[in-house]
Order: sequence, then structure tokens, then C-alpha cells
Amino acid sequence: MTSGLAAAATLTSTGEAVQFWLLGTVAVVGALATVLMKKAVHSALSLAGTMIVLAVFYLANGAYFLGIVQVVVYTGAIMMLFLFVVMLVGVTAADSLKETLKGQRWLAAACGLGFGILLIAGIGQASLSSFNGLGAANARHGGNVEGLANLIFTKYVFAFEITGALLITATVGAMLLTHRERTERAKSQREMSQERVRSSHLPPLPAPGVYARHNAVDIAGLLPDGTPSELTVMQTLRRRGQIRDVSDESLADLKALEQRSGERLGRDRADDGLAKNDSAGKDLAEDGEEVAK
Amino acid sequence: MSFPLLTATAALPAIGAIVTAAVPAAQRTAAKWLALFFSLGTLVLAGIVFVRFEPGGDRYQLTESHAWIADFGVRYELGVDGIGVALLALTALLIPFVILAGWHDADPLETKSSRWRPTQGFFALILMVEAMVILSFEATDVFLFYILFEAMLIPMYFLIGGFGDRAHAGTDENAAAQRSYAAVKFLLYNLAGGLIMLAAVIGLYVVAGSFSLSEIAEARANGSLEMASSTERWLFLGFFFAFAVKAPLWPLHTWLPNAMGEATTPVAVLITAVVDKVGTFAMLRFCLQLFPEASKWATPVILVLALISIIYGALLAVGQRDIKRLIAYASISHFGFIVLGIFAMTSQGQSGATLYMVNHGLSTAALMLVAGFLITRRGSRLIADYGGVQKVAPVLAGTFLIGGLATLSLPGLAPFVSEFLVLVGAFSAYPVVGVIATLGIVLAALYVLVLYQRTMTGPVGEKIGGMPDLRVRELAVALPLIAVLIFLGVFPKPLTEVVNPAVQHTMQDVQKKDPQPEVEAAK
Amino acid sequence: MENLIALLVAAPLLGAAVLLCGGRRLDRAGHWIGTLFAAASFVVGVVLFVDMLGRGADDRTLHQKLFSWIPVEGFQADVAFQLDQLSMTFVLLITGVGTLIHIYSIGYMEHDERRRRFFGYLNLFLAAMLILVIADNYLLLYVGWEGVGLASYLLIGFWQHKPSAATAAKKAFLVNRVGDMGLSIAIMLMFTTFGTFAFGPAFEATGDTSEGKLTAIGLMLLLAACGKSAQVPLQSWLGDAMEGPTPVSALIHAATMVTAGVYLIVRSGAIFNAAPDAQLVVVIVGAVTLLFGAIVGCAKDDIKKALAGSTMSQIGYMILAAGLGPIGYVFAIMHLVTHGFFKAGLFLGAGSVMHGMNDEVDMRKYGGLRKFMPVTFVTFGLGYLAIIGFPGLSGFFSKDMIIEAAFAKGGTEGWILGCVTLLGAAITAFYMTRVMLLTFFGEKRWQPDAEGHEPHPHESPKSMTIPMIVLAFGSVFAGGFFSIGDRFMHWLEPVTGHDHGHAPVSATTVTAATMVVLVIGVAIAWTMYGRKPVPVVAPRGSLLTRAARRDLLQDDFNHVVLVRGGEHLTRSLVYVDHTLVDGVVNGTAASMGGLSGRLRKLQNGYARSYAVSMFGGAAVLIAATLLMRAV
Amino acid sequence: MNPVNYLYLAALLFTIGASGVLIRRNAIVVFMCIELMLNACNLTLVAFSRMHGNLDGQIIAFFTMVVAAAEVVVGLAIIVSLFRSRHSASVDDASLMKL
Repeated sequence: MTSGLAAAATLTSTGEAVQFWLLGTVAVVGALATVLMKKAVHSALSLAGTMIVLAVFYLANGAYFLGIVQVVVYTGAIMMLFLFVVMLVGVTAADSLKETLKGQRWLAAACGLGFGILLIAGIGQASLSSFNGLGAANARHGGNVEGLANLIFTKYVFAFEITGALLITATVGAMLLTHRERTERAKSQREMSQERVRSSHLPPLPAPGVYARHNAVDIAGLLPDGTPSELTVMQTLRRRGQIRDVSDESLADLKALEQRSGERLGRDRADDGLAKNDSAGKDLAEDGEEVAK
Repeated sequence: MSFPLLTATAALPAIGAIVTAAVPAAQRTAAKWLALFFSLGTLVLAGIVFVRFEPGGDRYQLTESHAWIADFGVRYELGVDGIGVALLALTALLIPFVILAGWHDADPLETKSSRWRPTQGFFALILMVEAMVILSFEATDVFLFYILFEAMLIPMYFLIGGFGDRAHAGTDENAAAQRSYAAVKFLLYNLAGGLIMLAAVIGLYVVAGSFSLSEIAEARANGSLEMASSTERWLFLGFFFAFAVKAPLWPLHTWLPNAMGEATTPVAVLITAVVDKVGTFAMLRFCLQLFPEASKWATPVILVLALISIIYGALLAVGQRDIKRLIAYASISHFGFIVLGIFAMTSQGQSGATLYMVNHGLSTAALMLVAGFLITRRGSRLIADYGGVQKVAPVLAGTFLIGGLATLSLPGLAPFVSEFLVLVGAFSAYPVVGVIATLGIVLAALYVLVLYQRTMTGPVGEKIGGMPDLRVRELAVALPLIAVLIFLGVFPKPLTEVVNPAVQHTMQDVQKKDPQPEVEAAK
Repeated sequence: MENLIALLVAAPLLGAAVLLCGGRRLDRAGHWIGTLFAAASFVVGVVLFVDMLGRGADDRTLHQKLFSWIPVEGFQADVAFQLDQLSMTFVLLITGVGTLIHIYSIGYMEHDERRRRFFGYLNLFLAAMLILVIADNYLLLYVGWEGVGLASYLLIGFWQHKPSAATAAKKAFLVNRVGDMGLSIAIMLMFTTFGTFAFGPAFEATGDTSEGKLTAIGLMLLLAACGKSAQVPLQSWLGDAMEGPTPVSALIHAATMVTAGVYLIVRSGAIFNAAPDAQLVVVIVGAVTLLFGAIVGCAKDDIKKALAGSTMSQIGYMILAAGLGPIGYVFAIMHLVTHGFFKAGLFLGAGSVMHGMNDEVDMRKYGGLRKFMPVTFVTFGLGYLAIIGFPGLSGFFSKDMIIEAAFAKGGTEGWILGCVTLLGAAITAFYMTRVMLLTFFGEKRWQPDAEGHEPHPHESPKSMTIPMIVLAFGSVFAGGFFSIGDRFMHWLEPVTGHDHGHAPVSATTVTAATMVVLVIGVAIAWTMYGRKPVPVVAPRGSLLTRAARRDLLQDDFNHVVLVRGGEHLTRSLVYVDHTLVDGVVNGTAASMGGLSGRLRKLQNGYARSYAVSMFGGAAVLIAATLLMRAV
Repeated sequence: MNPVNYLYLAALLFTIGASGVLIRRNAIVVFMCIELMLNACNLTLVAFSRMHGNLDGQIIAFFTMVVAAAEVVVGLAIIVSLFRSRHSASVDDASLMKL
């Protein structure tokens, strides 16, 4: 803090420099990871990292309030909101990074590069060699937070109020957007039971993992013939297409079993049956993939 | 304040349009009669204007003036000079015939729904066009005129695109496509002209600080408004371009044959006989009055364009296979004569051009409407589908012939007077131009007679045999028009009396004097 | 008395209006109404004539101004009439012959269901022709000029169901329009030169005008005359015009309308007198046509077309005479009048023959008709004698005068013209004798027509023969009556002026020469057609004959150059209009459309793609800012 | 060290974020990249605040955060409802803006 107060010249302390170079690298790596990670969750986590680094930088720049806010609001609230949504939408739904728009990636790269170079050139051109430091400004009202509060409630009071209104509006808007109006009367329990009786599945649906070697919720249970039954997986996961298919694994196991027993029994003719089974297994696996898509 | 007669002549058809449009779907016939009565009422009012107008009096008479958009000095200013009166009378005279001729043209083919009301719309639009055209002949405020000039396009667009000629060669879809092509072409051409004119109108306001025709003309005359010659030329070109599209002058003419071919015949008459006259009228009133020097500067080019229009239009008319397109090209030729008369800048030429506007309206209406009756009977516009009509429908053939003879300017019929005046006027100022233009009368004879020969004479053609002769309604259209044509051919004095003073004013505007005869010049 | 002049025109005009607007209920009385109005006009003409005779030679011109027609600053055209001796001559000829032909038509058109309309058109023609000859200014004359063109168009094409008739009518009108163009240019020239186109003031002003202008006016008037009077090069319509009913050919295309050109030139004598170059051209045109028509007349087998060739040739004589100036004006008009009688008579005779022969026109299918149609034979024969210039008959006097006048022109010119006219006289004798022999003499050569109807030649009804007889009477005596004591010359001299010229040879010599060529012509015709039987199918003939049969290839020339050329021109123009003029505009529209279509593809709807352009835009903005700062 | 380096860092982060917006198709990641860009801006503001020696820059950064929060709330809500109707969070799937 003293170093911050003293930093009214052109250079900062060595400690800050070390901090900058270390954490700056982390920030850039985090940013790059945000952009390049395949899964949204990873992106979110990398971004959170970058933001924490930035919070540290704020602190280093004498913006104590903002540094804390950055951690609490950004990293704590906003990023968590992101994570919530990622979960809602599906953690596993990885983006393919393959570009579909023709030339988009090249254009983006060119623009990014050009933009970055120009920006950096612009900053380089600006005469920013000396700076004042925040010591005096922070001290005037007895600290950074008091100084900000003084400004917010005097000079920027209207902007502050308006942002308040904006937040309320945003909250209402988010509710409106995510709220789903019920277009039909909710079914009563009686109706649901009647419906169930009329449908083909009177007994409870098979539980996931039945006849399977997994008990994960997203893996379809196998029917006695070794084929997976999607009925055993939750409706939501089915809709999202997030069913993992392990039938090929079990079929491979079956194959290995057959082979082993064949070896033991010295049967040569088992090849035909194996070959047949093998192809059947492959077909099934392909079907499963298609369903997943 | 006296009764606003000029406003009334425009307001009556406008009211008529609203009333007609409001008639319920089932009362189709009532709508027709209402439209007819309103147009006749307008004719009566126009007659009163014609009588009240004193040829020897002020230049603009029956004037009205009210502030409109005060910030830009736009005023609602009306007034008529002799030229305006003549064209006002022509418009008011033709519309009842157009309505009568189109009596059944907008009947719904089958009752699609009880709320479908094409008939009401058709007649309302015609009356709307009448109101706008009449007001544009009366407007003496440039801005007011511009607005009307453009607004006219809207009802015309719907009339062309919405109510096509039922006699077409192709399928319904094909016809609809051609019709909408024609309507869009009409709109785009005229809009393009109009937008350029808008630029010129704004430019004029910037230079002159006023939109009032009389104020600007006066300021120009007494020298208080100096215009750099390049400014004047650009403004002139802006105005002239719009009028040349509307008129239409070669090479801006190609929208006319499409529009006239695809529209119903009454609408075709409306286009060429009434709406297009606004273009030539505006050349006389605005181009010459506001930009006399630029007009003189542009005269050689315009005369050449007019000559090309005359010859080119006539030659193309000879080459047409479609009756309506033939008449359209003939009209292009005639518009060439009108422009020639205006820019010859002699008394004879300009009087002739004004008379020509009136007479061409009458003669084309006669020819086109009778052609329309013919086309309705046979259901085809192709000349080749006809032959020997004279034998089965002699009255139809006779009226068609008279319409045709009027088109070729036979002496004794009204167009001769005007055409000869234009030729004399052009010849006395530019002998070579006059001589070349005279070729037009030979070509006119060619296309009219070829048309008559192929449709009316010879052996009776296929599907012509049972063709009925003109009915009472159709006679009520053809005969009065012919009577007027003959009357004005023998005794055009009522018109010339009205027109002459206005032309003298215009001649003063452009500071031109008629060339002296050689004999007197020698003395 | 002046007020009667308008009545001359009004009567047939009213007749035409009544007949054409009257509708079917007038069908039964239509021909009588038409004839009545024509006769009324004739009566008015006679009354005026008597009145005119009662006044002194210098006091004979009457004027009547009806109303101001086209009053425009500096341009004053009136509907006003002028009746002087020249007009009077024409009025009598037109109404007289006109009335006779009305009477003739009653019989001739008896079986035509559209007879009422025919009479309406005839009345219309009379009115227009009368306007033409009694107008007191060129513009009103122009009205009549085009009016007769219209009537001629309607009457040639009277049998409109025949495509050939419709085409002939159109052709006549069009060729006439070319001539009319000349007249209108002439009027414009007069307006710019004299400031007026009324006869009196214009002629007075000729003295103050440059000869060049007058020559131009004269040539334009000549063009008009060529069109109306079927002179080379605008003669091609007359032969085809024979498609019209024969009374029409007699009245319009022989006696009256086609002579309007002669009237025009004689009327404009004051202008031509001051423009010798124009006169020379007139004479040349007359001389060429004279021979042209005569040669064509020799080759035609169609009786009416042969007569049409003859008409052309005779009018050539008149034009030639008119071109001679004051020496010839009177003779031109005199020949015009006598020609009106005998040629109308000849045509009516031809009509009578056709009437009896199921409308057959090919002379090679006639023969020996004199026994079957005695009255026709005699009247036709008298007309024949008159036209070839048989001594004592009308044609002898009038044609002889012209030949004399041609010689009297003087110099080489006079000799050439004299010889041409003599040659013409010889050919006239030849072809008329040919017509006579083929039709009335020799063996009968008619055959059943396609439907097997054998023609039964018979004499025509009284309504047809009486006019023929009257006209024959005129053909015989008119010439003598006019010439004895130079009556006609004295009658017309106050209007046209007269000059005897300097005849290099005496009148007697000329007459003798005329007689000699006459005999030669007749003799050749006799050897060719009288002595040996005539083949029904025309022999191939010499090159000249074949050319003459095709109107000396002039039509072919027109066809190739004007019709074909015109068709190609219009077709290519239609193409140009569609592709070029319209194409430029459509092309602009299409290219705009194409451009926006391509631009539209940038608008692919992908937010990221838009983001790239935004980002790129931001980069460009920064670059621009930096650049501005750097600069 | 010259504090200008903070600006360079911010520029770098901003560019990375912007490129991410252009490259990624997952709406959520796109959103994150936008957040990254906003953060980069905030860093600039804070750095400038220090350079100028007054607190206004921090105020603006503060407001930016608030607005970003609001924006994230609404934006994520939109993504959620989009996902509900389309079962996809790809921005390319919503290409109805053409024509």
C-alpha cells in the first residue's frame, strides 16, 4: 500500500513488476484457455482464473474496492451464474471447434491480429510515460472506498440510481425470459395415473443400469440380448441426447468371453459366429451414435 | 372571398373517389353510376371555369392562395392560364368517357368473396387520378405541383398493376407477371424522373427562396433574381428530365408501350391522354417560365430528341403486332410533335402544341377506346387475330376509322389543326426540322391504315363472324368524342382564343419573337 | 350571289352526313338522296355560272368568307371561298360529271347491299373536291386535297372484303400522303416567305420574293401535284386504284380528282411564272409521265388498267401544258375538261362492259361485243375517237393545242417537248385502238368462269346508258365548242393569263403531223390486233412489254426499296427498342439487382459473421485515427 | 516497470476476447469472451485512474461491472430460453437475420 501511495513517478516497484509479469502471464494463458478450451466448463473456470488475476491487478493499482468487488461479484457471482447455465445446458456438450462459416476463422484471426497490433501501436504512441498515482485521491476522503462512495453519491448519483433501475429491469427481464407460461392445465394426479394405466408401460420403467455393468444415470441398461434400452434413461437426458452407450464395451467383453471359451474348447468353427456377432455389435454401436447425435 | 372554383373542380372528383370507394361490395352498379355522376359534375365545374375565364384578362385567373407549410414558404396556390384551362377542360371531358368505356372492365370475374370490391376501387382510383391531374394543371406553386406530380403515380400504379386487360395471349399467371412488370416499370421510370425533379425543386428553393411560380417568374423577369447560367441549366435539366419521362420523349419512352399494352383500355387512355399531358404541360409552364435561358440553350438537343421521337415512334408503330402497343408508339410519335411545338418557341408552335395536347387526348381516346371495344369482343390484342370486322360491325369499323383518321391528322378533324400549327411553328424557326417532322405525317398514315386494313378489311376472320356491333353505352362513348373531334377540327376558335394570350405570355418569358416572313423582312 | 358559294359544298356534305349517319333505314332511298344532293350542287353551280356570265370579265371573281378557322398570332387561316372562272370551270365539271356518275351508279351498284354508303362516299368526294377548287387559300385547299384523298381511299377500298382492294386503297392514300407532305411544306414555305397563304396576297407578294424560295415552293407544289395526279414518280397508285367500283374510276380517277394537280399548278401560276426552274421540272415530269403512262397503257390487258395508263398519260399532257406557263395554262384546263368528258365516258363504257360480262376485266376475254352492247359500243367509240384526237372531236382540239403550245415554248426545249407530245399522240392512238379492237371487234373469246357461269353480254340499263350518252355528247362537241372563236381562252384568260408564244412551225403543220402519227398508231394497232385473232392467254411479249405490264418495274422498285426496306427497318427498330433502348435501362436495373444479390450474400444471418465486420470496422477506425494523428 | 504495461495487457486480453467472440460458436463461451473484453476494459480504466490520480475511472469501471452483471443476467436468460426451444446453444443455429 505504501508503494502504491509512493508511486507518483514513472516507475513502479520491482515487486509489482514481478507480480505483473507472473500474474500477467497467468491472465493471458487463462484468456487463451477461455477461448480455446473445448468444453464450456473449462472455459468458465479459466475465465474465473483470469478474473481473479485481474482482481489482484486492481488491488495493485490502488483500486481496493474494485478488486474486492471483482472477486465477489465477478468471480463469485457472475462466473457462478455462468457455471449454473453451463450445467443447465449440459456440461458434457462439448463444442466442436471445427469452423462452419467459410473463411470466418481466417478473417477473425486477421482482424484480431490487426486490431491487437493497432491497439498496441496506439498505446505505444500515446505519451503515457508519467503518472500521478492514486495516493492523494484515495487519501482525500479517507480511503479508496470512501472516495468512491463520495463520488458515487454526489457526482454520479444519477448514474448510480439508473444502474439500480437497470439491475431491477434485468432481473425482471431474466425472469420473464426464462419463465415458461403454462399453455395447458396441469394434469391432476388422477389423470396422470389414468394415463399411465392406459399406456404400454404400466409397471415402473426399468432403472438405469439394469443388466448393465454401470450404474451411471446416463447409461442405458441392457436388455437380456445385450442391446441397450433407452427407456431406462431419464427423459431429460434422452432429449438432450446425452446417453452414453456402453453396449459395444459389453459386446466386446462378450466377444472376449466367447473367444476364451472357444480357445478352451478348441472350437475352430466359432469364427463364423464371432464374425457375425462382431458385425452386429458394430451396427449397434453405430446406431447408438446416430441416436446420440 | 369568392367561391374557390378551382379547388372545387379538384375536390369534387376526390370526394367522388372516397364516396365510390365506400360503396358496399354488393352495390357495384351504384358505384359506377356514382363515379359517372361525379365525373359529370366535375365536367360541369370545368365548363364553368372555361366560361368564367377571360382570355384577355390576367395571366392567372381564378387564383386562390393559402399558407400551407409556412416554414418553407410552401403555399397552396392555384390559378389557371389559358393552357391550364384547355387541359383542365380536356381532363374533365375525357374522364366520363373513360368511366363509361370501362363500365365492365373491373367487374369481378367470379365472386370470390362478398367483401371483394374491385369495381369500387377501379372507379375510385380513376376519380382520384382525375382530381390530382386537375389540381396539377391548376397549381402555381412548384412544390404543390411536385407533390401532385408524384402522388399521381400511386393510383396509376394500382390501376395498371391491379386491373389488367383481360384480353391477353398467355396464361393468367403470365399476364399477371407482365402486368406487374409494366406497373413496376411505369412506377420506376416516373419515380426516377420525379426524384431528379425533387432535387431540382429543392435547388430552385435554395436559389430563389420561394416556391411560388409567379414570384419566381416575376423576380426573374425584373432581374431581381439572378441565376448563374450553369445553375439554371442544371435546374432546367432536373425539371425537364422528369417531364420528358412523363411525356414520354425518346429514349425514355419504353415504359409507355408496356403500361398501355397491359392496362385496360380506359386506363391506357388515362395514361396517354390525361396523365402524360401533365409532362408536356409542365414543360410549357415550368421549364420555359422558370428557366428561359436554359430552355433556349437546350433547344437544339430537345428538338432532335423530339424529331427522333416522331420518326422513331411512328416506325415502331408500323412494326407492332399488338393493337394497343401500336397506339402507344403512335402516341410517342405525337408527343414528339408536342415537344417540338413547345421548343420551336414560336407562337404557332406553342399554340399548336397546346391544341395538340387537347386534340391528341381526344383522338387517342377515340381510337383507343374503340379499339378496346374491339379487343373485348374478340379477346385478343394481336392484329393478326382480326380481319373483316368492317363486314360484321360496320359502325365499330367506322368509328375506329374516324379515330384513326384523327390520329393521322386528317384535315377537318381536330388534330390536323394542331399538327399543322406545330409544323408551321417548327418550320418557321427551324426549316430543316420542320421538313423532317413532316415525314411523320406520312408514317402516321402508314401505321393507321395498315392497322385498319389488317383488322377491319379483307375476308371475315376466325371468331369475328358473330361479333356484335357497338352497343348503346359504347356509342355514347364514341360518338360524342367524334363530334368533339369534328367540331374542334372545323371551329377551333374557342380553344385558340383561350390559348393564344397564354402563349404570348410564354413567348415574352422566353423573350422570343416569331420570325418575320421574308417579304416583310425585306421591306 | 356570294352566299350561294357555300351552298355548293354544303349540299353534298349534307348528303354525305345524312347517308353515312342515317343508318339502314335509308338503304332503300339512299341512292336517290345522294343523287339529289349532287344534282342540287350542280344546279347551284349553274345558277352561279349564269350569274357570272352576266358580269364583266374583270368582275367575275366572287369571295365568301364564312368564319375564321385557325386564328393564331400571325397565322390566320379562314374558311373562305373564292369563285372565279377557273374555279367555275371545275365546279361545273365536278358537279356535272359527278351528277351523271351518281345516276350511272344507281344502276351499276344496284345489287350491292352497301349502295347507300357508296353514295355517301360519292357525296363526300364531291364536297371535298368542291372545297379544293373553291378555297381561297392553300390551307383550305389542303383540306379539300386530303378530303378527296380520303374519299378516294374509301371508294377504292369500297369492296373491302377483297384484300387487293383494301391494299390498293391504302397504297393510294399513302402515296398521296407523300404528295400531301409536299403541299404542306409548300404552305409552310409560303407562310414563312409571304406571311400568308391566301391566294390573292400570296400571289401579289411573289414579286418581292427571291427566286430560290419560289422555286422551292413550286417544286413542293409539284410534288403534291405528282401525288394527286399520279405523275412520275408518284404514279404507282393509280393502276391499283382500279380496284374500286368503275364509277369511282370514272369520276375520281379519270375526270376530277386526279386532275387536281393540274388545277394546283395552274392556280399557282403566279408562283411558277416567277420560278422558271420549277416550271422546267414540271414540264419534264409531265413529259415523262406522258410517255410512261402511254407505254403502260399499251401493255395492260385489264381494260381499266389500260385506261388508267391512258389517264396518267393524258394528265401528263396537262401537266406539261401547265408547266409551259401562260402559253399552256388555258390548254391544260381545256384538255382537262374535254378529258373529263371522254375519259369518264370511256370508263363508264368499260364499266358497262364489265357489268355485262360478270365483272370480267381481262380484254383478252372480250371480243366482238359491239353486237351485244350497241349503245356502249357507240358511246365508247365516240370517246375513243375523241381521245385519239380524231378531227372534229373534243380531243382533237385540246390535244392539238397542247402540242402546238409545246412547240411554241421555243428553242430546243420546244422541239423536244413537241416531239414527245407527238410521240405520245401516236402511242395514244395505238393503245386506244388496241382497247377498242380487243373489246368490241374480233371473235368472241369469253369462257365460263370458275363456277361454270357463261357470261351473257347484254346492254346496261337506262340509268347507265343515259350518262354515257351525255358524256359521249360532251366528248364530241365540247372541244369544238370551246375552240371556236377561242371561247375558252377568253373565259379563262383573266385568271390565268395567256401568251401565244413563238411557234417555230405553223399550226397547220402541227395538225398535219398529228394526223400522220395518229394514222400510224392506229395502223400498227390494226396490224397487231385487228387482222389476226387475239390469243386469250397473253403471249410472253418483249422485254419492254413485260416491263410495261409491271408498270415499268416502278412498283417492283417501290416494293424492294420502300416496302421491304421499310419492313426491315421497322423490324430492326422494334428489336433495337426492345434490346437496346429498353435494354440499357433493364440492364442497369439488372446489374443493380445482381450487385445487391451479391451484397445480400454477405448478409448471411450469422451473428459471428456480422461481428467480424464490426470488429474489422473497429480496427479500420483505429487505423484511421492513428493515421490522422500521424498525419 | 512502467504501468503502461497494464494497458498492453488489457489490449491483449481484449483482442483475445474479441477473437473468441468471432471464433466460438457456443453462446455461453461467446458470452464469457465478452466478459473478458469487459474486464480488459476495466483494467484499462483502473490503470488510467491511477495514472490520472483520480477515482472517476474506477467509478466507471464499477458501473461497467454493474452493467455487465445486468447484461449477463439477461443474456444468460436468453441463452437458456433459446436452448429450451432449440436444444442447442450454438450461435450459428440462430441465423434468421438474413433476408
